[in-house]
Amino acid sequence: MINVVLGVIGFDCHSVGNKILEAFFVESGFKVTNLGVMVSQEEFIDAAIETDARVILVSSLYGHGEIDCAGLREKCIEKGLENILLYVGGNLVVGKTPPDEVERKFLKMGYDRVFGPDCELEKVVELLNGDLEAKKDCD
Amino acid sequence: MINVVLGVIGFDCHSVGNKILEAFFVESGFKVTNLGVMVSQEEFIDAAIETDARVILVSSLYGHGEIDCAGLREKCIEKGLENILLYVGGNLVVGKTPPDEVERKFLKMGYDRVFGPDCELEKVVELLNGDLEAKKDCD
Amino acid sequence: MNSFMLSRENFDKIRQEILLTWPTGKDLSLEEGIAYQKQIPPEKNFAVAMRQASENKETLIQPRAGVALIQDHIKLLQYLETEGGADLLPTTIDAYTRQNRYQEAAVGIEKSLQARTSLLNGFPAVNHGLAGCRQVTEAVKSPIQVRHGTPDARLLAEITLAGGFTSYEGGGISYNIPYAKKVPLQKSIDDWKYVDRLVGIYEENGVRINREPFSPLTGTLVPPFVSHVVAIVEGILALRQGVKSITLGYGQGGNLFQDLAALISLKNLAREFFAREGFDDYELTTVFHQWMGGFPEDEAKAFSVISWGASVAVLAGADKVIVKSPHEAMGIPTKEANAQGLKCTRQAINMLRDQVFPIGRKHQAEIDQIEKEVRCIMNAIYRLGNGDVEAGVIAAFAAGAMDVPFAPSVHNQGKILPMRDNEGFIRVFNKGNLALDDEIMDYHRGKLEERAAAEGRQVCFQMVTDDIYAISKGRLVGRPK
Amino acid sequence: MNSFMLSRENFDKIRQEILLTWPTGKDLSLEEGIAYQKQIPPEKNFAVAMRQASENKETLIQPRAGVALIQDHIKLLQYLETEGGADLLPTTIDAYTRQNRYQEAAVGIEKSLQARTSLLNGFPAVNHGLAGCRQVTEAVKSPIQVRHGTPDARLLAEITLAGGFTSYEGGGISYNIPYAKKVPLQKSIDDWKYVDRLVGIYEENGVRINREPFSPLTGTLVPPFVSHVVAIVEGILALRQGVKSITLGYGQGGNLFQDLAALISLKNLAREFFAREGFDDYELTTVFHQWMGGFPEDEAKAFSVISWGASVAVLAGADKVIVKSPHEAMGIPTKEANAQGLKCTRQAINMLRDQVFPIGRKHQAEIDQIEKEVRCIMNAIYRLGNGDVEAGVIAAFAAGAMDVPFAPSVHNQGKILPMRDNEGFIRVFNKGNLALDDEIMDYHRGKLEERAAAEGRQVCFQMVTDDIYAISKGRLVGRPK
Ligand code: B12
Ligand code: B12
Repeated sequence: MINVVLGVIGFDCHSVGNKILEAFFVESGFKVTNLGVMVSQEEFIDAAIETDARVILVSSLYGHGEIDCAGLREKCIEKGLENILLYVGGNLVVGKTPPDEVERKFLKMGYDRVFGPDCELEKVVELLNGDLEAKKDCD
Repeated sequence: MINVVLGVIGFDCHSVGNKILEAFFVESGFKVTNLGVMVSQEEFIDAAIETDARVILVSSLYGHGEIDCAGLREKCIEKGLENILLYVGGNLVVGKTPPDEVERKFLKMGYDRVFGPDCELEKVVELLNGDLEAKKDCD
Repeated sequence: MNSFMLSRENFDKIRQEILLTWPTGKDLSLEEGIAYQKQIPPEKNFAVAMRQASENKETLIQPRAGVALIQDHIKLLQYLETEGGADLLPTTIDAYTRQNRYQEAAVGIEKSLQARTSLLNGFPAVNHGLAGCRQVTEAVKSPIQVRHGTPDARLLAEITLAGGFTSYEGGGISYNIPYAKKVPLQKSIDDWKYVDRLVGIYEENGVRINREPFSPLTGTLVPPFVSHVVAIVEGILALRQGVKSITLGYGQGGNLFQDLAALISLKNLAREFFAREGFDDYELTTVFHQWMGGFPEDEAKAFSVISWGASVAVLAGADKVIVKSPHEAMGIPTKEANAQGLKCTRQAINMLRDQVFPIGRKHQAEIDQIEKEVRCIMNAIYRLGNGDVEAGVIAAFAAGAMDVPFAPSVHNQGKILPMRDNEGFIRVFNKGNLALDDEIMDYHRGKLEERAAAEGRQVCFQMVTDDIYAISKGRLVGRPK
Repeated sequence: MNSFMLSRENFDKIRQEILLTWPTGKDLSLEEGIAYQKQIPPEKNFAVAMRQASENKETLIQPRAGVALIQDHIKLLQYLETEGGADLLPTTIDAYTRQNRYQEAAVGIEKSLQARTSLLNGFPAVNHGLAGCRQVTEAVKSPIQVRHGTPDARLLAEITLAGGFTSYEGGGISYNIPYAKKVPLQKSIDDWKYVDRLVGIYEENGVRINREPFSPLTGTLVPPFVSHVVAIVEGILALRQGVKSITLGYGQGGNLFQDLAALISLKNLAREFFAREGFDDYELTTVFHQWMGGFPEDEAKAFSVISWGASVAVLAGADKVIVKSPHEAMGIPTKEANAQGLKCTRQAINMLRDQVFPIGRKHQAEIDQIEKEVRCIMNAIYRLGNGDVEAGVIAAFAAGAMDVPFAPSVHNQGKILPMRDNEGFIRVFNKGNLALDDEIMDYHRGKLEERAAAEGRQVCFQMVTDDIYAISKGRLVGRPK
């Protein structure tokens, strides 16, 4: 079973989507470590190391995503998580913004995939399985 | 008392605004000849000649204003109504259109003043009195 | 066959003349039209859709839409179907065609080609003819209806029904009084007999065409009993010609409780009078029109009016709702604005469809009131017609016993003055010669006095004007500033 | 002075510490704050506005809004006041400030200056300090309120009340359970005692500040009795500290009749329990929140949700409605989108304000049901607290006798699973340890079985998920596809 770490970053308290994501990823066959809301970058990384996770699923709903999410990739590398996938999703920036603009921003920060609040979870899991497969080949 | 001719041009059946305009202009001290809805250019001109009107108030609500209103100025001149004021108002063209664009079109057709459906009738009467005053000076 | 039915002989005689009034009529074959209709699948039949909506307690949504050119019209309808999610499609006919001015419509088509945009306020179906209509009806997946406002709609009916439309709006009263100035009522009623008979002939040949009288009339402060009387009379006239699928309507008045009462009473009353006329074999469904009077210009406010109309439609259990757009106050909507109206409506319907409105005692009283009013006018109609509803309704309009507010027709007395009461119910301020009894008028007057007292002014004509502007200025009751 | 009231001595002790937690607190003077508040004219006082709305049976409208920089925030509020026509203004506080992370807020201000746009999701009032707050409150004409979500809101309260805000949202439960993860309930309740006492001190010095517990909680399928219990308990806790102007709220559930029943029962219940606690000298008003759960992304659909919320607010007679924008699903609204939400709401309110909803027998039954549920939980709270509501509510949360669905706090059991019944009423599927008696649960279960039967599936967890997404996907009840 593949380990994933899930949580809502920063000082964000939006818990409803988090509970749904947990239920969905469990049902899709992943072993989910759900850190809940208000998770710091350090907590994400520690949990990923501890559980030997292949991907971190970061949520940010409340608008501070741009500030809170910056630097996670660098910190992962620092801590030796060179190969980990970083997925991020939610209402990532303040204000209604074209999705491709948001995507560009977060790809540049080092996230592998960027999702809006309207993403279909089935599709996410499909992409994730593909990405995990591709990573395997790299290993 | 100043005579005005009022009506809805073409094959337009919108009668509510017409009834309100009649009531308002009567109350504002004009002698109103209301031709009602579905009035042809000829009927407007005949009524204006008959009543020695100083202004024709043309309504068009249904969208065919561009077609129906064209040529009224020329016909007025033809029939010797060189000095008559032509006011037009309503939903003059098909589709939501910037008011200044509509105004330009109808000024070009020879109308003296062009009004949208949102016009304040008090203002219209004010403008009319001003225009009538100015015309007097020209006479 | 009942004694009121237009004979086939007369029908054929009229038909020959009518088809010659514009070149596109010349080669029409009724048999070919029926054969063509027979191969239209049931999921595209309007009558079937309405019946199913009623059975499944669904509220279908339908926009208004029509532009000058065939290809543009098709694109528009397809957009409303896919992007807008319309259940039912319209083809709104332009105002020249409505007045049988096909020559002017031809000019409009020409100018639209030049301007690369529609200069007509609808689709000139007669000019486009049978082939043009079939292009349209074949290009869409949903049932599609002709919506117009045509006192003499005989040629239009011949062409569009043979052209694959499966529903036809209008009637001899509702497409005359609000839409014409000088057409005698007897003339439009006779012409609509022809249309209804045409539908009857399709019916007898196995093709069910839906018919929908136009209930909102002038769309402006029409008390429920006024539009109900027109709907019921036109229903009877249609049934007499063999029509079987009838959709009666009501245009939103604005007060939730009056609107609920209106839609509930409409079905009861129609059944009552249809039975009185000896009819029991028909499919009766209902349509609710979102606010038909002046709209607010601001689009956010317009959305509010649209959503509220949708909410009432579904709470009242209408089988279909006719949808407005956020452009309503300004002009014929773009396809995008039209789709926005549909989406806003769909959301409201889906949020409310499961909610059951319990009809309490106060609601029932309002239903009873409307029923009383309608019976009062209908009785006058029967009296004036010596028992016949057709003769009676013509006499009633002539005498003002039946009267539509703010209508353009000279054959309507136009003495009735409606007005909102303190809760926004549309009542009668001045009955003119309306055949309403004193008890009813006392009730209305009492309600209006409540409002006058609340506003600290006398019941007066200014209130009527204020009420006409009210919704567009962002209220329901036109209070003094 | 009652026995629960925080003594002035303790208050002053806490105050000294609190003011030192960020430089802007250092020189605050309570006396100067009171003096400043005294010269604010009554038409800018929130408590006065709420009382008058209640007396005049008006429904006031208020947006949410807050950006990082003072000048931008002022422009935003002025726009909502003039263009949007808001009756009441907010200042929504950013999420760093809510967690007392003033350092992070400072970074957010810095980055916002660089980016020339707000990177914060609200106005960092503590960082901007007294002078910044006064700039804001002096720049607007309407009463203005602090809206946030802060478990420890003591410094924020000191600064903003001295800064001229006349209403303060929140409470020790409602700003903890949905907004925090690890803050113990006793801690947040204690910290809010300070806030309420601060308001009480202003009150005793002749300045009435309005207090509004945050009722929607997680905004997601919260049954009325759950939010009512929190509202009532926080009302009592506020009254104990000398607060006199209290606005209790309710977040739209979606079913018209449940929402009406909820708002009607809320006032009755609050009066009942306030009396039980010995309070009779207070001003009680109500607020209705337009749909607080996931919104549809499409703006036309969002308008429909907004309008529907406004309609219910006014039919239910709420004194104020909190307004959403068509951008809700996507991000913090632009000022234009925010104003659109206000206009849409205003139109609905004005169209419906004159309409009187008659409360029939079925409505009364739903009111009775909610009252029964609230009394059931409240009795458990009193029992667990040995008669004291504060101790009781903390114990009840610990035991799960009181439980909020989908909340992030570890001090909430989160075992309750709400679900919609067949008509869209929010019921309880899994009560966890909630102190609801069997009769109540049988009623809920029966209602849910009706839905299960209608959908041809068992009552199951999937229904909860479906219901969470429902409104955003354009329905009320999350039916299977
Ligand atoms: C009620 C109504 C109807 C009723 C009319 C009943 C009747 N007999 O009066 C019915 C349902 C029958 C109807 C029919 C049609 N209608 Co219509 N109707 C309306 C509606 C909703 C309100 C009109 C109204 O009564 N307003 C209240 C009065 C008081 O305001 P008013 O008419 O605007 O008049 C005021 C001002 O315009 C101004 N004014 C008017 N004329 C003049 C002239 C001067 C000189 C001045 C100074 C001022 C002035 O002062 C008036 C008084 O305040 C409008 C949209 C809206 N406004 O919300 C559409 C609207 C006018 N209709 C429209 C159309 C297209 C039609 C139809 C062709 C059907 C169709 N294709 O949809 C048919 C017309 C057929 C025909 N032969 O004319 C369109 C016109 C589109 C455009 N211009 O692009 C509109 C704008 C709706 C829309 N957005 O599509 N309609
Ligand atoms: C309910 C709600 C609240 C509740 C939350 C209760 C709770 N504890 O959960 C309350 C009222 C408390 C609240 C508070 C606030 N909220 Co709020 N809230 C919402 C709302 C209406 C719904 C959120 C929700 O539950 N949706 C349902 C769930 C199922 O969907 P979801 O959360 O989007 O999650 C899904 C997807 O995003 C996606 N997803 C999420 N993360 C990830 C990660 C990955 C890797 C993937 C693949 C997918 C994915 O999958 C999830 C499941 O389908 C949204 C707006 C909306 N969506 O309509 C605003 C919204 C998220 N809130 C917002 C804000 C700003 C706040 C506040 C800061 C207050 C404020 N300034 O207005 C505070 C937050 C304080 C804090 N410390 O965090 C903003 C964010 C603005 C922005 N990004 O520009 C929103 C968008 C509203 C708005 N338009 O202003 N909120």
